[in-house]
Amino acid sequence: MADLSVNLAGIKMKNPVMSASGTFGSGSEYASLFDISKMGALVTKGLTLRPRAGNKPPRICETPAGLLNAVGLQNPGVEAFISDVLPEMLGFGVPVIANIAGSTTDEFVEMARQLSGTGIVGLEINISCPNVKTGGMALGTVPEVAAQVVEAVVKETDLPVIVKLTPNVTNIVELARAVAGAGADALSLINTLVGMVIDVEQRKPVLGNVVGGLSGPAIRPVGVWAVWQVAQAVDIPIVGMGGICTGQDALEFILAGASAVAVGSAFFNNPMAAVRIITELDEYCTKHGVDKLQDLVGAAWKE
Amino acid sequence: MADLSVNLAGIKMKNPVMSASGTFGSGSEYASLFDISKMGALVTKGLTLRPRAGNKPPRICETPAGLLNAVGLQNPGVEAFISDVLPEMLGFGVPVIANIAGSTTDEFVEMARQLSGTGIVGLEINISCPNVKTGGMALGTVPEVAAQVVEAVVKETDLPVIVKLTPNVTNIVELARAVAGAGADALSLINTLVGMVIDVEQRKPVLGNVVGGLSGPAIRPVGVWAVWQVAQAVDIPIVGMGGICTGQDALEFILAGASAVAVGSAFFNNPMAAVRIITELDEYCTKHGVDKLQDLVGAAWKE
Amino acid sequence: MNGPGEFICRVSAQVSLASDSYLLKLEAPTLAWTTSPGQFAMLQCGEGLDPFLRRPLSIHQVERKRGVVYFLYQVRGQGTRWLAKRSKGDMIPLLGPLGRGFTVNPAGGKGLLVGAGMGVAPLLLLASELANQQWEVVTLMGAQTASGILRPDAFMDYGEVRTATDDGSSGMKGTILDLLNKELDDSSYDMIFACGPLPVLKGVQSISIDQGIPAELSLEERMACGVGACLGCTCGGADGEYLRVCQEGPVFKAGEVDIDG
Amino acid sequence: MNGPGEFICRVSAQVSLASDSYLLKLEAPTLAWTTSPGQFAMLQCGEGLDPFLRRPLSIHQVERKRGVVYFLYQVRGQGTRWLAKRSKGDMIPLLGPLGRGFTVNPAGGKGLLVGAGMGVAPLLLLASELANQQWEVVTLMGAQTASGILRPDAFMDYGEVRTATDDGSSGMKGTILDLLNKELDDSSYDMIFACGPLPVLKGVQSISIDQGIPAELSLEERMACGVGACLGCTCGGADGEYLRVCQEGPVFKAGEVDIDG
Ligand SMILES: Cc1cc2nc3c(=O)[nH]c(=O)nc-3n(C[C@H](O)[C@H](O)[C@H](O)COP(=O)(O)OP(=O)(O)OC[C@H]3O[C@@H](n4cnc5c(N)ncnc54)[C@H](O)[C@@H]3O)c2cc1C
Ligand SMILES: Cc1cc2nc3c(=O)[nH]c(=O)nc-3n(C[C@H](O)[C@H](O)[C@H](O)COP(=O)(O)OP(=O)(O)OC[C@H]3O[C@@H](n4cnc5c(N)ncnc54)[C@H](O)[C@@H]3O)c2cc1C
Ligand SMILES: Cc1cc2nc3c(=O)[nH]c(=O)nc-3n(C[C@H](O)[C@H](O)[C@H](O)COP(=O)(O)O)c2cc1C
Ligand SMILES: Cc1cc2nc3c(=O)[nH]c(=O)nc-3n(C[C@H](O)[C@H](O)[C@H](O)COP(=O)(O)O)c2cc1C
Ligand code: FES
Ligand code: FES
Repeated sequence: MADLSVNLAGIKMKNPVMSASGTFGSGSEYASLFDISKMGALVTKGLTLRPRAGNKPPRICETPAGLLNAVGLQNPGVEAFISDVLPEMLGFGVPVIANIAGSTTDEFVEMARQLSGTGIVGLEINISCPNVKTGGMALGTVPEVAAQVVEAVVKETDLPVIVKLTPNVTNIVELARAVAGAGADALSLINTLVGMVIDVEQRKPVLGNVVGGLSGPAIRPVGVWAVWQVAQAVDIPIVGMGGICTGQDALEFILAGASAVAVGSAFFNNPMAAVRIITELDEYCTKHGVDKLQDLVGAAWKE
Repeated sequence: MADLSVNLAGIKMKNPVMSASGTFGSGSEYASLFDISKMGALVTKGLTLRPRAGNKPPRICETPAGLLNAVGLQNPGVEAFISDVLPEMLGFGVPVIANIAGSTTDEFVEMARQLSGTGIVGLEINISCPNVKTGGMALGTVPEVAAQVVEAVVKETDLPVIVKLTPNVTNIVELARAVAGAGADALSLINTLVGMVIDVEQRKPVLGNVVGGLSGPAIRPVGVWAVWQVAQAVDIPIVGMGGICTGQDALEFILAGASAVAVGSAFFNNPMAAVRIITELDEYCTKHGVDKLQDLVGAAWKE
Repeated sequence: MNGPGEFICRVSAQVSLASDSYLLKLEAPTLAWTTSPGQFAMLQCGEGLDPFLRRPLSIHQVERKRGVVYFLYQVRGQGTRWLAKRSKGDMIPLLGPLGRGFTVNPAGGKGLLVGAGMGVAPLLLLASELANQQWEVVTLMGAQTASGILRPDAFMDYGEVRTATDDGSSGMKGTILDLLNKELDDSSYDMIFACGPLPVLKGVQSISIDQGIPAELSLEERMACGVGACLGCTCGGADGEYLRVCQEGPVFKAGEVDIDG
Repeated sequence: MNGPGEFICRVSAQVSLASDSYLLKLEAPTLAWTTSPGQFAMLQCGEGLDPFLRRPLSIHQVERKRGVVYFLYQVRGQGTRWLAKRSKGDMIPLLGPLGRGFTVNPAGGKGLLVGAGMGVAPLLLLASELANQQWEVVTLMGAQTASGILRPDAFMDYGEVRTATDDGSSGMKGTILDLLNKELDDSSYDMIFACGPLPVLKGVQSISIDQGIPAELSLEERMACGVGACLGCTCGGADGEYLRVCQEGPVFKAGEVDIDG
């Protein structure tokens, strides 16, 4: 058994495989399928300050090798989350990271405040959700705006702050540099691409929300490219994601420069995806004589 | 047989199905498979002022429901193209549009000059190629720069000028408005997304060029979304593309606001794709009592 | 209930019925033992990554001792087209049992099953369970034409079967809602169990409310995870909050949901 | 040559050989009549859009009168894994014949075939055509171990077969280049025809140049269109320009290409 562990900006994980926000519920939905404590870390669904009903259905639409979703951040609000959902998540004995999606800087700061001391070990700042009208991606496309949000949150909290970026920008490196400069402890790359599907019989968009976020293997090359570029430009660790289904997919992100990876859409194709990935990472290390998986981070450009 | 014809900024086509630049050679490569004169129009491989050798191999990498390419604009140069390749393209009796990729405004202007009076019926200005170091996407991400290139070309030529945009930007609508304002007669949406794949055994990028352009069905939702947004913001016609494989796929783009569509990567999955699409567009019209396909342009948002 | 499991199931047989519909028999002993009527499974319907999502199909029938589960489905698109090509010996990954099924009150009663088109799929296992619990069962089946009335003979094992078709080629000429209204004029029932297209469910919902007969409705929505984790499959709840069809449903009490809302 | 055609071919048989390799027999009468040795076809290896690209496979053998074409291939990844699961009656879309094959001089001569591993695939049809044109044929086959020597018996129909394996389990212990050098020490040939991994082709190339024996080499590269339209499959040409493996190749004269250059 190779050493798969990683210390992600102070968050200690036994392996680099996390759940991607919004795809894994509280973990208990999958608890009858595999031992959730095998995961490196859990990331919550995107939380907002007040409860959100979410977008009107249909919210899901399959696409070639992927899917669009327009859930629209349905969640009970951070307070109800802390009292009703967090305890069962903490029960798995795995680090839990809260994904927070404010519509203003103040909301981000307030959520950061409420979440500290709850057992949460890190915050993932979601300034990249394509499915909401205020906040979301709007805060994550202009470097100065993004930096300002991050700076305010970092000032408020002692928790490691991971900033999740959108790939729907001309220059993701510039954004990454801006938020790293503002004090981010780590980055998550990538959130979904914006896309839509039209029902040609109805002659209207399939999704109730018209547009949605494209995820799954279809976008994997975009994710690997984002990590490859950003890892060479900033000094903070990266959580790579976008269509990771196998150990090989995870390795692409790690070799591109990600210290950890998140599994999202893959659960829908194969609910055992995370277990498969962890096993295959270990097999790869054993086969290639790699003692410590972290030695491979960025290896595709470092040598 | 429904009326599939379209007049695209003065280019008269018997149906809206064009070849996408760089995927269909001169057309003669497919001439033993189907009657090329059935196509609405042919678009050339990206042309440069001087001959270009292209990028080092491997240039192709399959991805889930798509592929990356990094051909790097290999072409004989516009002069040799006009003397050696164009005659056989014109021989099919179908409108031929030249895709030109200058690395400076002057190069674009010079190519526009050389191509006028050759039988070419339109120019597709490629300011969106992700696979070259100068010109290409660099000219197509900043609205003012793009507008300046377009303005110069429009001034030089009497041919309809179609501007091909990249989806790798924060705001494609802004770009579209800028080039429309600069006198573009039509737009092509979308060129490829930037992406990469890493070979985990070699621990290095698969493509000789490191990055490539992602095309095929994987990116279709991104293309439909680009057309949907831009069609509602500008008054010039749009050629839609990105993963179109079937009549239904083409209809998604048309309903989103495209007057014509281009078929690219689909030829690799099914060399008869264009024929299939034309047949299925006709069948759809007949089945739904649509007399003129152009009546459906933008129908998903117009009603 | 211990939660769903992931199983790679061997096809033991598949037969094509009328109207592009198929009856698929899988070796799935654990699923056969743990499922209850109205629950469903997510079946992987392809070999590569396209199609990417699994397809939800209702558990149609089980033979617990033989460890087999049946699915009854119609070919609609890419996934079901692939599924229809499988034959004996092929392996199909599947996640289940999923969701909240029908309520089978052990006290017995008189139950009316309403299955419109492919809506009969989850009702056969229900009929058998109801019969087990000493319920009296009547099944109403509706379709456009006789060939769309699926497996009426199988339902006859558990009680009377009446049919309605648009063209009158089987049973009453008319819709299944016409048949339902007529049936309720003639007899009284303790409970209605319905599955089918939204207009039919909406009709059953208002009949249930108007006549004060409790009803349970099985809904459909596009799904990604199938286990309640992604919030992708919601429908409108009666109190304005969204409900997950895969978790709070697919079977809802008539008063719980805002159909087409 | 009239250019390639698109055919949907019925599998008439498939058999698994040693070393994860398969022999696939397709009904493809037009292809059987129009192809020449060294050409290939692009086979669609999946049902959905993943895998998206077709797979290039050499025409291994044809039976013109029966209208069948054989492919000999090894399972490497997703596409060939899918292909290996096909059986009699399945349909496979295919584009071919493609590319420029081997030169078979009708004047006859003495030809040496060099097939390393799966590199023997295009050589069987070549051996048969050479024999037809009164060539004397000797085939050298190389592999790591005896089980990797594919169909030596079939090659014996057209002339002598000699083998080399890394472990000596079949024929000479050593590489196919060792065997080639030995063979050229012993006899003289008019032409070498080679297919296999790049290091082998590079070796054959320098032997060809050193000893002044003309050679033709069959190359591989990742392909998208297969017909010369996409410029995706290039290799370095001797004069610095890129050549399309699918169009100027896959068979090149030894002097035309810059291998691994
Ligand atoms: C809980 C539940 C139980 C079901 N039970 C049955 C059954 O027993 N028999 C049967 O024939 N059908 C059943 N359906 C409908 C069945 O899931 C769809 O017909 C099937 O998913 C279509 O897949 P496709 O690939 O053939 O079609 P496509 O149109 O290609 O599918 C594209 C996408 O849309 C989804 N989709 C399409 N139609 C539906 C639908 N009606 N409901 C949900 N998702 C849909 C698919 O799952 C897929 O993600 C059930 C649906 C649900 C939600
Ligand atoms: C002209 C030509 C003739 C060939 N003839 C034969 C033959 O007769 N028998 C045989 O076993 N193999 C042959 N090959 C190699 C064969 O094409 C690959 O083994 C096959 O494409 C692998 O596909 P996969 O899906 O199993 O592997 P994957 O690794 O999953 O394929 C991923 C992608 O890479 C491409 N690829 C992978 N390996 C190769 C390769 N070696 N050459 C070209 N593309 C590759 C695939 O086509 C696909 O696009 C030939 C290749 C060429 C170019
Ligand atoms: C159904 C669904 C819901 C999602 N919800 C969120 C969310 O609440 N917050 C967030 O930051 N990302 C969310 N995402 C994005 C994922 O976390 C991830 O960044 C993206 O899907 C790419 O990874 P994947 O291809 O592995 O799914 C969601 C994705 C999906 C598919
Ligand atoms: C192999 C290949 C070569 C291409 N070359 C060019 C080019 O020279 N000029 C250009 O504007 N676009 C080029 N493109 C982009 C296509 O024209 C098209 O915009 C893109 O592939 C999306 O469409 P598709 O998914 O249908 O292929 C190329 C695409 C491919 C796959
Ligand atoms: S399908 Fe994911 S919550 Fe229902
Ligand atoms: S594969 Fe397209 S040019 Fe060779």
